[in-house]
Amino acid sequence: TFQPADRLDKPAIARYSRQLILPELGVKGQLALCGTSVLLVGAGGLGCPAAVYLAAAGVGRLGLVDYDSVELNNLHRQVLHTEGRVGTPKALSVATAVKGLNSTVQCVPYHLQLNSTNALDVIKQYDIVVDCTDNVATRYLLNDACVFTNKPLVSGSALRLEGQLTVYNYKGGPCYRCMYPTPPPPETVTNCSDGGVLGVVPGIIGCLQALEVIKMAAGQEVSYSQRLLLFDALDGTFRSIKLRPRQASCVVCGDAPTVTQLQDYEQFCGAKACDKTQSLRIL
Amino acid sequence: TFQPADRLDKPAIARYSRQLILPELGVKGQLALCGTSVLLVGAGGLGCPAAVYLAAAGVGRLGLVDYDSVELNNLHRQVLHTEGRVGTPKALSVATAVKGLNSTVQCVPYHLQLNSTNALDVIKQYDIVVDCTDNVATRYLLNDACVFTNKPLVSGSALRLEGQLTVYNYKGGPCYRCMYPTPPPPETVTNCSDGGVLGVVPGIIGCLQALEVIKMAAGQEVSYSQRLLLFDALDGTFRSIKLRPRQASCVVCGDAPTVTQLQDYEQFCGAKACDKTQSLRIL
Amino acid sequence: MSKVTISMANSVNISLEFSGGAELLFDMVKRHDVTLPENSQPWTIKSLLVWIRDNLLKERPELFVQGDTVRPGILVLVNDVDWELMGELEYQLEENDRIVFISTLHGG
Amino acid sequence: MSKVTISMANSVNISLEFSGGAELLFDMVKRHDVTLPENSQPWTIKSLLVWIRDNLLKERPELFVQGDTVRPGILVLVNDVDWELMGELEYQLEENDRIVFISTLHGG
Ligand SMILES: [Zn+2]
Ligand SMILES: [Zn+2]
Repeated sequence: TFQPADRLDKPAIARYSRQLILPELGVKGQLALCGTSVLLVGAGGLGCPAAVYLAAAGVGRLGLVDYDSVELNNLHRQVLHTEGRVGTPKALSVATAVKGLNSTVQCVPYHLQLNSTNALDVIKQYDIVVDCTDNVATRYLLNDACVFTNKPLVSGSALRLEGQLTVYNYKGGPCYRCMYPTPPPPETVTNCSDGGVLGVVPGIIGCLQALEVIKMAAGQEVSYSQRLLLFDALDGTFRSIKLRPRQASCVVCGDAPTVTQLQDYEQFCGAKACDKTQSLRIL
Repeated sequence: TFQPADRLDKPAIARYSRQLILPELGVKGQLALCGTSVLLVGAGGLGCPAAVYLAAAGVGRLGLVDYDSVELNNLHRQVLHTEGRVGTPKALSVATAVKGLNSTVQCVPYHLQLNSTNALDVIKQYDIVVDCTDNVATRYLLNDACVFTNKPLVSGSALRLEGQLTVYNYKGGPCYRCMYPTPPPPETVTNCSDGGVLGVVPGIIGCLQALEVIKMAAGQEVSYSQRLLLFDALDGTFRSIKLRPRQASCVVCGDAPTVTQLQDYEQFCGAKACDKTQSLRIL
Repeated sequence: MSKVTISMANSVNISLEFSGGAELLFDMVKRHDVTLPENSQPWTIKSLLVWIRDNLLKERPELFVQGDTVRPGILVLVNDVDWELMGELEYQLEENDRIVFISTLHGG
Repeated sequence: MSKVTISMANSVNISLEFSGGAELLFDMVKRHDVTLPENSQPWTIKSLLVWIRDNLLKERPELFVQGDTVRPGILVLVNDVDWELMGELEYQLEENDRIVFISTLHGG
C-alpha cells in the first residue's frame, strides 16, 4: 500500500514553494496532500483537467481509470491527450502527460471498465474518488461502491454548455441515490456524443473537482457537500444550490439499507456503461 | 497575414464533431473560431489553461508571448510545461504542448518582453488579446495598446485563493484605466512569488478567459464586458459584479484622451514589468 | 342580506426555469415568467406541474412528468433550494417564487 | 412648551467585506457585520471610510485610505455594483447594505 513521506524533501519545497506560503495550505497541508491517494474515474473531458491539477498540486498517488482509447474527436476537450497518442488507452495517455509534469506523483493507470466485480478492489486502495465518467450506470456503481467503502465521491458532469458539481457521501451529506433514487428513463439521457459539449465546460468543472479534492485532502472545508454548483457557460453564470441531507429512506446509505452489495448497474439503468450507445436493445 | 479557410475539411469535421453539433456554435461558429487570431500574453498559470482550451477548440492562430523560462516552482500551476522543459522559454514550451494537441492551429511563440516599442506591432496582428500577465505595468501597457488598436482585452488574474475576470475595451465597455486611472502604490501590490497562489485558481480563471474568447470569436454574447467575476476558492463561490461604463474622463479611451501613445509603464507604475522584484529601487 | 365569501387563491406571478436539457421540451426557452390564474385551492408544485403540462409542454409530456410528479432525473429547486427541503409536491407557491427544473447531466 | 427636534440619522447595520488581499489589513477577517452609531449626518461611504480607519484598521491605514478616499487599486462595491454607479463617496448607506472592498489582483 501507499506510504506517504513524513517530511518534504528539498525538490518538493522548491516545486511547491508558491503554494507552501499560503497559510491555508502550508507545510502541514502539503504533507497531507502528498499523503493522499485519489482515484479518478474517467480520463476524458473532466478527467484531464482534474488529473493535471491534482498532480501539479502534489497528491501522493493518482489512480486513473478508463476503458477507452484516445480518438481524434476527443481532442477538442480532452486536453492531456495528443494527436500522437490517438489509439492509446486514455488512462495511459493521461499518466504519460501527468508524469511529465510531476514525476513525484505515483501514477497508476487502469485500462479497464469498472464494474460490480472489480470496483471495490480498486476503490478501497484510495482515500477520495473523483467521478469524471460519462454515463448513468457507472455513476450509480461508483456511488454505491463509495458508500460501501466509506469514501467521499467528488462528482462532476458536463453537457452542451452546462456543468454540474457536487460532493457525495461526505460527512453526513447525501449520496447520489439520496438525490436520485430512481435512474432516469434511458431515452431522456443525452451523452456528449449525441448532445455535444463545449470543451472548456468540462475544463472548468474538472478544475473545480480538483479544487474540492485539494481542500478535502489538505484539511480545509469542502464547499459542495450537500450543495450543488450549476454552471451555465452561455450566460457565464454560476449558481449554488442547497441540497437535502442524507435520506433515512435511502436504499444504500439510509437507516435500513436494502442494497448491500454492488448490483448490475447496466440492467438497473437500462443503459450501457459507456457513452457510445443510448440504451440497451435487450430491454 | 493570417488567411482563414472558408470551409471545414474532413479532419476538422472529425476533430470538432462534438462541438459542431451545438446549436450555439455549429459550422458557422466553428469557421469563425478557426478564422480568429488570439494573442495570449503570459504563458504561466493563466496562460496554460487558456492556451490549451483555445487550441483545443480550434482558434486559427494563437500568439504566445512570454519573456521568461520554465522553472521547477512554476509546475504547481503552469500545467503545460514539463520537468523536461525546465529552462526552456515558456512561450516555446506552451507552443510545443499546444501543437501536440492540435497541429492545425498556427502557433506563434514570442520569447520577448512586451514593451512600449514592440507591443503595437505584435498586437495589431491579432483579433483578440488575452491578458494572462503577472504585473501591473504590463497590464497598463496591454490596456493602452488594445485601446489604440481597438482590440478587446480578456483579462484574468489570480493570487492566493482568489481570482478575477473581466473583458476590457469591448463594445463600449470600460477599459482598465476607466476602472483604475491611477496605478496602485507599489508596496500594496503582491505577486504570486511573494503571496503564493493555489495552482487550480488560475486554472479556473484561465479556462473562463478561454470561454470568453470562444464566445466572442463565435459570435455569441460575451458575459464579462462591463462585469467583473470574483472567485473565492476557499468558499468555492463566484460573484458577478456590474461595473461602470466607459468613462468620458478616461485619459486613454475617454472623450478627450491625453495619453495617445504608449508610455514608460514601469515608471508610471513604479514597478518592474515582471513578478520577480516588488518595486523599482530608483524611485 | 347575507354575504357569501368564496375563498379563492389569488393569481400568482412566478418565474419558471428549465436547464440541463429540460429546456429542450420548452422551445429551448430557459426562463418563462408566468402568471398562474386564480384558483380554488392555493397553488402547489403539484398543481403547477399539471398547469405546465397543459399550458407549456407541447409534446412528449412523459419526458417531463410521470404520474403526478417529475420524471426521475429531474431536480426541482425552489428559490435555489432543493424542493425536498421545501415540502416537495405540497409546497405552496408564493409571489415571485423562482422554480427551477434541472435535468441531471451525466456527460464528462 | 415648545419641542425642539434634533435631526439625527439612525444607526445603520451593514456588512463590510474585504477581499483580494484587503482582508490582510483587517486581521484576515473577510466579513465584518457592523452597526454604525447614530450620527448627526446620514452615513455615506465617505464617513464610513473615516469610521473604518478609526475603528477597524489597526495599522498602516495608508494601505487602505489616501486622503478621503480609498487608495488606488481598491474597488468598492455597493450590493454587488461598482460604487461609481452609486455616487461613490456620496452614496448614503442603507440598512443591510453590503459594502465590499476588493484589492485588484495582478498575479497570473
Ligand atoms: Zn443515500
Ligand atoms: Zn478607459
